[in-house]
Order: sequence, then C-alpha cells, then structure tokens
Amino acid sequence: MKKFLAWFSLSILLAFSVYVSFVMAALPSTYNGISNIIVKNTIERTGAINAVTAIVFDFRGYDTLGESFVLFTAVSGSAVILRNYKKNSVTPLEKDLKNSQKNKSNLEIIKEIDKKRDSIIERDSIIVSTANLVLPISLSLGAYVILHGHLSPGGGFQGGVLIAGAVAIVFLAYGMDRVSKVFNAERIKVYESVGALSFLLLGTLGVVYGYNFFKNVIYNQGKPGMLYSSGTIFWMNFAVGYKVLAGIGFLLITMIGTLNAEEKE
Amino acid sequence: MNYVSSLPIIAIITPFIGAFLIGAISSNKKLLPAMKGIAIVSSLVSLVSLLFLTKPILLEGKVATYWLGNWMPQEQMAIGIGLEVDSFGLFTGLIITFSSFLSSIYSVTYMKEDNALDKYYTLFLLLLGSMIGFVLTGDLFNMYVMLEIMTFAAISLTAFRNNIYKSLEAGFKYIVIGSLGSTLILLGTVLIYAQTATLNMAQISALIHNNYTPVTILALAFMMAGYGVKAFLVPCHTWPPDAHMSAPSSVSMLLSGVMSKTGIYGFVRLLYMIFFSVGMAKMELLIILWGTLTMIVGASMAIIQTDFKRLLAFSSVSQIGYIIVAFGVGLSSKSSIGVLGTLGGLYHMINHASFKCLLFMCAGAVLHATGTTDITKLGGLSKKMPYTTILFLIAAFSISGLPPFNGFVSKWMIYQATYEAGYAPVTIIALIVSVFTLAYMMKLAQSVFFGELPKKLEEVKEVPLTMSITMGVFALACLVEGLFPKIISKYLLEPAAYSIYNLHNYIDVMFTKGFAEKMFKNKIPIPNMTYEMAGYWRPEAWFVLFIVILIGFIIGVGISLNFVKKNNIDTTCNFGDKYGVFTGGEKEEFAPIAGGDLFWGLRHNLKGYFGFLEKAHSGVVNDYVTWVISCTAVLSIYLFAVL
Amino acid sequence: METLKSLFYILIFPGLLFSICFGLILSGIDRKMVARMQRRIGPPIMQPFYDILKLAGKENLIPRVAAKKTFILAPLIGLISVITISLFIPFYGIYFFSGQFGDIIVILYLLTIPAVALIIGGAASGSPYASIGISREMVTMLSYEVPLVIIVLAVGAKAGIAISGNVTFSLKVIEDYQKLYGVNLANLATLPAALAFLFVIPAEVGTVPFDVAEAETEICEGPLVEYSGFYLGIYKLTQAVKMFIMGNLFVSLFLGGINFGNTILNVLFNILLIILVIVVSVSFVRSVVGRIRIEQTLKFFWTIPTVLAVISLILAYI
Amino acid sequence: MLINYIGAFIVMILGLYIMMSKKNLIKIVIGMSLVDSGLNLLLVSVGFRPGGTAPIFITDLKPGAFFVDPVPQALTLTSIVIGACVSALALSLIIKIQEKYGTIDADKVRRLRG
Repeated sequence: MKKFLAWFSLSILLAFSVYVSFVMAALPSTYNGISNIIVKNTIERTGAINAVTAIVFDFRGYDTLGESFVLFTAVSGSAVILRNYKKNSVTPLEKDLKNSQKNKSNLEIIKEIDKKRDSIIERDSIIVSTANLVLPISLSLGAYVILHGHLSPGGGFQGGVLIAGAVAIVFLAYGMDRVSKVFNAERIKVYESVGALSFLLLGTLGVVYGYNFFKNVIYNQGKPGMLYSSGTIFWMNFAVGYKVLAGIGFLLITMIGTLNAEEKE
Repeated sequence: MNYVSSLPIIAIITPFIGAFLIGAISSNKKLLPAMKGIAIVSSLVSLVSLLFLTKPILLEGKVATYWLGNWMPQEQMAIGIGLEVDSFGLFTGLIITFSSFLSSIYSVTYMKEDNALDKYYTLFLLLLGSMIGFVLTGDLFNMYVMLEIMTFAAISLTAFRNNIYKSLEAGFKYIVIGSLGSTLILLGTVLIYAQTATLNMAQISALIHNNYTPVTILALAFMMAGYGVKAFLVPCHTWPPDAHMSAPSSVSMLLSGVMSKTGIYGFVRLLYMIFFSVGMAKMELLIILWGTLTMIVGASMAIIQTDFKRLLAFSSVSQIGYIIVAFGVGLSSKSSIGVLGTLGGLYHMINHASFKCLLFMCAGAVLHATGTTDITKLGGLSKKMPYTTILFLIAAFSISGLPPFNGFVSKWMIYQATYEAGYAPVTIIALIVSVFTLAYMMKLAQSVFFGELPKKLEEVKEVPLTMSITMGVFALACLVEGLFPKIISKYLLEPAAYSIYNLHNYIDVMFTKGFAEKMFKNKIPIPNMTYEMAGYWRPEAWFVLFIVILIGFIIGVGISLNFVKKNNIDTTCNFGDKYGVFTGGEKEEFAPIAGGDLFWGLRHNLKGYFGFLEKAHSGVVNDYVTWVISCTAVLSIYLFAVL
Repeated sequence: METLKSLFYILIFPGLLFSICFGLILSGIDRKMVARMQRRIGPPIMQPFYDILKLAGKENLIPRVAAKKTFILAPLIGLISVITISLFIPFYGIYFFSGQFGDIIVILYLLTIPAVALIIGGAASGSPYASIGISREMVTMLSYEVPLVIIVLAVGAKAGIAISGNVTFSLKVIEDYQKLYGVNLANLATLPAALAFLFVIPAEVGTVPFDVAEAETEICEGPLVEYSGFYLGIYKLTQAVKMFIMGNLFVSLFLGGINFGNTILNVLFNILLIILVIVVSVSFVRSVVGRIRIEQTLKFFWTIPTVLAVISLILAYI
Repeated sequence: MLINYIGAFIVMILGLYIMMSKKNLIKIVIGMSLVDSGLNLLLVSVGFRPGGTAPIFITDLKPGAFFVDPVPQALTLTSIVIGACVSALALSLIIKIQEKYGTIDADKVRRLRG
C-alpha cells in the first residue's frame, strides 16, 4: 500500500513536472519582467556594479534580512537542541566560558596547547602543514569576498562562510582542545547578535534619513566600480559577513563539541 | 498617513530587534529579568503598533502600503518588496500579537525552571516577528522567507526541553515535514515567477487572474499542499500532534492557536487573491471535502488519545477543518452564502485562537503543577486547582460550541453556510463532529479535573498569579466573543471579509488607480457584507433569560423549602463512612476509572475504523512524507483535470 | 408592560412554573400509563410532585472526594437551561419574544447542556460508577445526535425550500409551512423523520430502552450515584421538563400549524398533543422493551433512525 | 532550458524518493538536501537566457552582450542558506536522537504514534 502510494505519487509528479517543463521552456524569458527595470536602475540608484548584490542588499534587502534571521534562528536552535537540559543549572557552554576566563596570558595558553599537542595527540603532519598553508589563504579570501561583494560575484554570506571554515580547519589539524582554546563560543554567539543588530541598524538608517526602512541613503558616495562605493550595500556586506562568520563558526564549534563528548564517553 | 504607513514595519522589526538585544546581552546571566522585560515589551510594542492601525484600516477600510527601500513600482512593475496591510492581514496580525503578548507574560513563570532562557526568549521573539512579517507582507518570496524563520523557531522551541525523548523525535518529524511543506511553497513561487516574472502578490494576481496555464496550475497544487502542511490539513497533519505535545505549553499555544492561522492566511490569500477562484464550483468542492476530511480525522484521533496536549493538538486539526470548510463555502458563486461562509471562517479563526490558547495554557498549568500531562495518571485536580478548572470548563464548553460561549456562534454560521450552499452531508458531519468534540473534552474534564485525586498529587498547588491572569484574559475573550457576536462581526469580521473580496482595491493601492481594471478587463463584483441568519440567536438576551430564571427558581425554591424543612448543606463534616464514595466494596484507591478507559467501549465497537487510523499514524517519518507527497499528487491530478 | 409580559413568559407560562408543573404531570401520566399497561393501578398522577417535595426535604450528602461547587452547581445549570428552551419553542401560534427565537440549531445545542451538566456533575462526584455512567451518557449522546441532526435538517430543508427557496433553521418558518401545506406528519417526505424522532425522544429523555447510562441495576444510576436530597430532585425535575420540551419540539416540527382561532383552545390542544406524543414514544416503548446494552444503542441509532432520517432528507430535496 | 528543468525536477523527485524509502535518518536529511539542490537548480535555470553573461557591469563588457536574469540568482542565494540551515538543525536533532534512542533508524524512532 505504502509502496504503491509512493510510486504512484512520484510517477504522477514526474509526469506533470516533465509536462510543465516543456511548457516552461516555451515561455518568454523572465528577464522582461522586473529584472529589466532592476538592471536599468542598478548603477544610478545603488552605486553597485554587481546586479545580484544590488538585488540582495538593496532591492530585496528585506529578504536578505530575513535570510540572516533564518541563519540566526537555526544557530540559536542548534545551540538549544545540543545543550544539556538541566533545570536551573550551568550549560556546557558556560563551563567553556569559565575555563577561558582564567587569567592566563596568551603566550602561556599557546605553550600549554603545544605541550598538549605534542604529548597527547599525534597529528598527521600532512594535514597540519596543509592547514597551516590553507588557513591564512581561506581567511584572506573570505575577507576579499566580503569586501568586493558589490563589485564581483560573492558577498557577505559567501565570505563569512569561508572565514568560518577556519574553525573546521583548526579542528582537523589540531583537534578539539585547540578549538575550544582559540575560540570562545559564547562570545562568538554574542558577536552574531551584534552583527545582526548592525545589519538592522543599517537598514534603519533609511528611517533616520526620513525615507522608508532599508533605503540606501548614501548610495551616491564613491564612484561605481571603486572599492568604496554603493553606499549601505558595502557596509551591509560587512555586517552580514560578520554575522555569518560568527554564526557558522558558532554552529561548527557546537557540533564539534558534541563529537568530542561522544569520543570521551 | 505617514506615521500610519511606517507602523507595520515597526510591528515587524521590534520583536527582531528585541531578539538580537537578548542575544547580545545573553552572556551575562544576571540580566535575565531584563531579557524577560525585553520580550514582554517588544511583543507589547508590536501589539500597540498594530492597534494604532485599526482605525484607518479596519474602520475606514484603507489599505496601508510600505515600499521597503523606497523602491516604488516603476513602469507598473514592483521591483522592490512591498508591505501591504489590508483588513484581513491586520485581523490575523492582531490575533497573533495579542496571543503572543499574553504568552510572553505566561512564560515568565512557566519557564522559570528551565535553563538557556536567553535562547528561549530570542526564539520566541523571532517566532513572533516572523509571524507578523508573514501576515503583513505583500511579496510572495518574502512570505516564504518569513515562513522559514517561523518554522525554524518553532522547531527549536519544540525541542527546547530536550531532556525528554519525545521533544527530539517531534522536532525531527516537524523539520522533515515542515521543510517539505516550505519547499513545496517555494517550488510554487518559482513556477509562478517563471510564468509572471514578478514576485509581488498584487501584480501576480493581476497577471494570472483566471488565466490558468499548466505552470500556474502545478504551482497552485504545490502551494496548496505546502500551506496544507502549515495549516495541518489531513493528510499533512501528522507533525502538529507530536510537536504540540512536546513543546513547552507557552509555545504550543502559539503553535496550535496562532501559527495554524498563518497557514490558513496563506491558504486564503492563495485562493481568494493570487488565484482568484471565487465562483469556481469545482474548487469550492475540493476545499470543502478537504476540510471535512480534516474535521473527521482530527476528532476521531482526538477521542482515543491519552495525553492531554496530544488530544488538544488533534482537536486543533479538527477545528482547522471547520475553518477551511467555511472558507471553502466562501468561494461560492452565490454571494450571500459566500459572505456568510467567509465570516464564519474568520469568526472561527479568532474563536479558535482564544479557546485553544486557553486550553493549552490549562494543560501547561497542569504540567507546571503536577509534572505530567498523561491523563491516566491525573485526576481530581479541581479540588487543588479550582481556578484552572473553571477556566478549562469555559474553554471546553467554548470549543464544543455550547451556548452562550463563542464556539457556538461561529459553528452556527458555518452550519448555515454549508447547508445553504447545498452541502447537507457536510453540515451533518460538522454537527456530529461537534458532539465528538464535546465527548473528548468531557473525557479530559473527567480524567484530569474530576474523579478521584491520586495519592501522589496531594501536594499540588494552584498556579501563580501571572499565569492565571493571562488565562483569565483568554477566558474573558471567549465569553465576550460569545455574548456580543454583532459587535465583533461589525467591527472586526466584516471589514476583514470585505477586504478578502476586494481584490481591485488591493491591486490598485499597490500600483496605480485603475490598474486592476485594466488588467482584468471587467470589474469583479464585491458582495454585500449583509447576510441573513436563518434563525435568530441573541446570546446576551439568552444570558439575561438564564439569570432571570435562575433568580426566579432560587426564590421559588427558597419559599417552598421553608414549608418543608430547613435545608442545610453539611459541608463541614468531612469524615465518616457517610461521606465516602460508593465503590461497591472496593477500596477507594483501586476504584478510579482512568481517562484511557473512558471510551473503551466506543473504541472497541468501532475498532476497525479506529484501528485503521491508529495504524495510519504509524510514527515513521517516511510514511508521513509519503502522505504529503501523495496529497500533492492527488491535488495536481484534480486541479489539472478541473482547470 | 413589555417587561411584565416578558416576565410572565419567563416565569409563569411557558417558562419556569408551567414547564416544571407540566413536566411533572407528564411524568406522572407516563408512570400511570405504564402501570395500566402492565395491569397495575399505578401511582397517582401527582406522585412526581410528592417525590420532588420529599427529596427536597432530605439531607444532602456530598462525598469527601467530590468537587463541591461543581457538584452543587451542575444540576442547577442543567435545569435552568432546559427551562430556557421552553421559551424558544412556539406553542400553537404563540411566539414568545415576538418570534425572534426559535432556531433549531440553538435548541439542539441547548439540549446538550443538561446532558453536559449531568456529566460534569457525575464527574465531580468522583465515583467510579459515575465515570462509567459518563462514558455511557456520552456514547448515548453520540448515538442519538446523528439521527436528530439529520431529522432537523431534513425538516428545515423541506419547509425552507417551499417557503423561501432556501433552507431554514427557523421553527417559525416550519410552522408557517405546515399552515400552508398541512402537518408534516401527514407529509410523505417528513414521515420517516417523524418516526425517527419518536425513537430519539426516549434516548434524549433517558427512559428505558436507552437509559443504560443511568442503569440502576448495573451501575447504580451512573452519574447520579452520589446525588441525594434536593440535588437529586433537581435532576429528576430536569428529566421531567426535558420530556415536555421534547414533546413540544415534536409537535412544532411535525404537528404544527393547526389553528382554532382561539388562543386557549390552541394551547389546550397543544398540551393534549404533547401528552399523546409522550405516551406513544415513551410509555409504550418503555412498557414493551427491556433495557438494551450500550453498543446496541449505538448500533440501533446509527442504523434504523439514521436511515429513516436520511430518506427523509433525500425526499426533502426531491 | 528544457533539459535543465527536467533535470532539476528529476533531482527533486529522487530526493523525495530517498525521503520516502530510506530508513536512516541521516539519509532522510540527505534527501531533503537533494530536494533543495534540485529546487536551486530550477530557480537558477528559470532566470537563464541562452548566451547571457553574469549581471555585472564590468568595463570590458563585449558590445551586444546581455545579462541573464539576476533576480532568481539572488533568490537562490537565500534558498541555499535556508537549505544549509535545515541541514544544520536536522543534524543537530539527529545527534541528540542518537543519544536518547541509541539508534537513528526511522522504524525505531517512533515512540510518538497513534
């Protein structure tokens, strides 16, 4: 019965979708709808030369706001799901916070980590040296992508994810201990909120200047095609990049944290 | 008009700002009271800013628009995202903000014992903001984004108490089915974009008005199935019982009482606005059949449940069936019947929000006081929690439609609408399902609040004041909505129903005047909001009648009893065999009938039917996915065959 | 003057006083008839009055585990709401409150309140017997509600389509229809519905074949097991008034529209008809049949009366 | 872009098939990602014009060059992020389910039923 239902409905859907594909292929290009006007307006009214970024951060900036909220929600949700539920007690994240707040200089911490690494875990040297090589590249590439969001493909989200990949690289090369030493999960979570708030505040600039919410008020600063141009889009790229790198980084740290807990058991 | 038009964005953004503020100060645990304050204040601010909108929109019938980023339409094309608040959106928004505000107060004490409260309030505010954003937006893709925030926040809150196995399982089922629904909605949006090359709802509805191509028909099928998942229509109703029973009650009241309304909102926008299908008999039939099926399955499943909150969740499914049936009748080509159906549906929306929130709050109060919602372990709580019992009874009577409470009025309108539209079997089923509703509510009352108090529950105390006050507000709402249907209808429902039918104005306000007429070539008639009740019902008069007779009876009895004997009720004496319950020789603690046994006979007599239903709700995720997909397939077959 | 008139309607006729007295008399007639059919002399017709008065004078026991306020209030609410129904059903040609009331759906729902009051009261007593009684009461309600709903809709459809071209729920319209086209009982389309309604009356009132919820021998009167004294009396009173209400509802639905041109004559004739209906549907059945089990009740109501009512509904549309 | 449309729909239906038939919860999540990928592919293909270039006003734009539709690309970005979030949440839930139930078999993770 269930098998029949599954095959029946899948074949029905396949048949209809193939039929609709043929119909869709014959439709006129969607470029003649709203996109045409958007592209026409891109340079004069936003100052960006990348139409996609102009749409993401200006024409449909509100959607992007929602998108970053989705990410924020998912990160908070993962944190909620992966926490240890206790009635009125400390979460593991708080324990991390306490550990990291012990008064030690950075040098000492690094020395300790080095000791630990040498003593406990023997890491694969290929992975370690590759990571040492890749880490700075990925970080600077991420920064580049965030900076040039309005000029070339990419933007805050992509760059943020690239930077957040650093967590994964550190974990692969040096293990969980190093990750928890280097990154302060709780503070990163706070940074995510700060990033989202600054994104919102940039949106609110429009209201401050007497326009509507999300109005690109300073779009005419700088020459289109230069690094500092396109008004709030430039800054929003920053805010979103910051928010995403914090959010994804936090997500990775939490998930890696659970892996570690299982190993210990 | 300027301050009016920026109010919607304030209502949407305030909860989000509150959420991020809480996130920013979350590292300091001493600031927990501040977080609670932020949660309450932001929900209050969005409630107030929507209340400011009632005068121009609900009373004067205007439509507020707000173009984000000042991207006004150019060359009749909506290049930006526009918020558009008409009476229907505002109506739903008011339900959402009102319930959320009360829920935020309720959670202060209810969630006191849990950890990670900063994330609870963050997610709570994200849920609230996304619900308002969903209702007030005028952009199809933006609706999808808001829907996703809503789904994720709801999932995270469902799994909030992750020490219990069921919340994790429920969360997983919710995310699989819920994101499948969202995916279907996005798929529909993409297909519509491919056809019309725009994302603005007003423009889409102008472009594809009665102009069905295969692409839009498939899009309609996908979106109907998607919103069916969001509004718990059978067979896409499998996630709410799991999710609502495992979420904290302050959240499950929002999931069940309010979030289902957003699904219905999407459904109505889809049917009445984007695909203008008023007057299409085939569509009407489909929606009514779907609603009827939902009604029956929800009620039948509810009657065999043994968990307080799971029963309530299935009851929600059944009540949503009523609303969908009403909106199905609203598509009728006869305008007077259609208006009655739409009004009934809107009325039932607001009623369902009030009594279902109250019921879930009662369940939360029971859980807070006793630590369980399993009705086989509960009993006799009315002695320990008299206030909660009274409120529960009010809600139970409301949901089963006993006069003079609110459920009666809306159900009555739905009966009349379906019956006059010529769907007599649907009316009969609706009336019988109403008796089923009464049956499972009585089951709850008997097994949780009445009956014998188990030994373990001797120490139970009444819930704290903040919880009981919020519950009392909802109970009051139930009574007021029941006693003054004329006022509610005139100031809330009729503007909302009018705006649902007033497609022209919706499009014209978004673009330029006359745009809709140019696109449609003919004017769509807007039905009169007058309707005639087939009978007559004045609840306030009945209430007065009841009081008069009560007084008359008491006086009469008092006089006559003086002739016979002084009648003294001996309530002080609480010991002695005389005051024990007759148990036929059994010891009292072995005698009680647990809630699970109450309808054992009925279940046994109809074991074929109930057994089939139980087997169908197998708890395997794959089966549930299969159901949703088959529902989509059936819908697309029907729509392709009909349109 | 209007207020006085309303007060008269509410308190004297057909409200509080009349419905209680007439209900008790009906119950007395019923007992007398059953006795005569069983070749007994039977109690005097006024016996129910004496019973109620006796119960009113007795001591009230409230069990230790009971929820006291609910236990006390439930019977009162049931009785009062059943009395309010009497104002919603027209006597021949008399519409209380100038015909504003009289909606069948309202009456259907108000009729459930006494049953709910019985259930809540029984639940509040905390007795296991009451729990079983509640379950049975609920299932009985589920059984008879199905045909009752269809009957009412069938009659509404028949009358409404003939009068205004649209279905109606108003008892006034149904009465007007019967004035024009003759009584519904003589109408082929609504005759099956009338027969089904005769089956529903004993179940609604709670007399013998369908009184399994209050079976004395098995579950000690079910929900009433812990009730004593005055409050038990109120329940008995409720049952008696319900008998009057159901009889009057039958008369309005199926025997309405007869007019002698004289108010007092009309009322008397109406009263006579009510007595007749109750004798036919309650007393005859009660003296002939034994009590049936709960699943038999369910099966019975979901087959014969439902089929009859559905036939009537279909005929009404043709 | 017929082949793209059909391909996208087939990817989606394969994803649905996995969601319906595979009992491993992680495989179900893979199915969800597959549906998302198919959807993204469809979304991008909707905006494609044969011969079009990326919608960026670079200085050395060839004469006569025209852009593809940028709006679906922007929507795809949103959709990708949302898909990633779905996976993240679902996988977190699976981690916890494994802790509580000791299994990730859909046939055994069914204590809520009936």
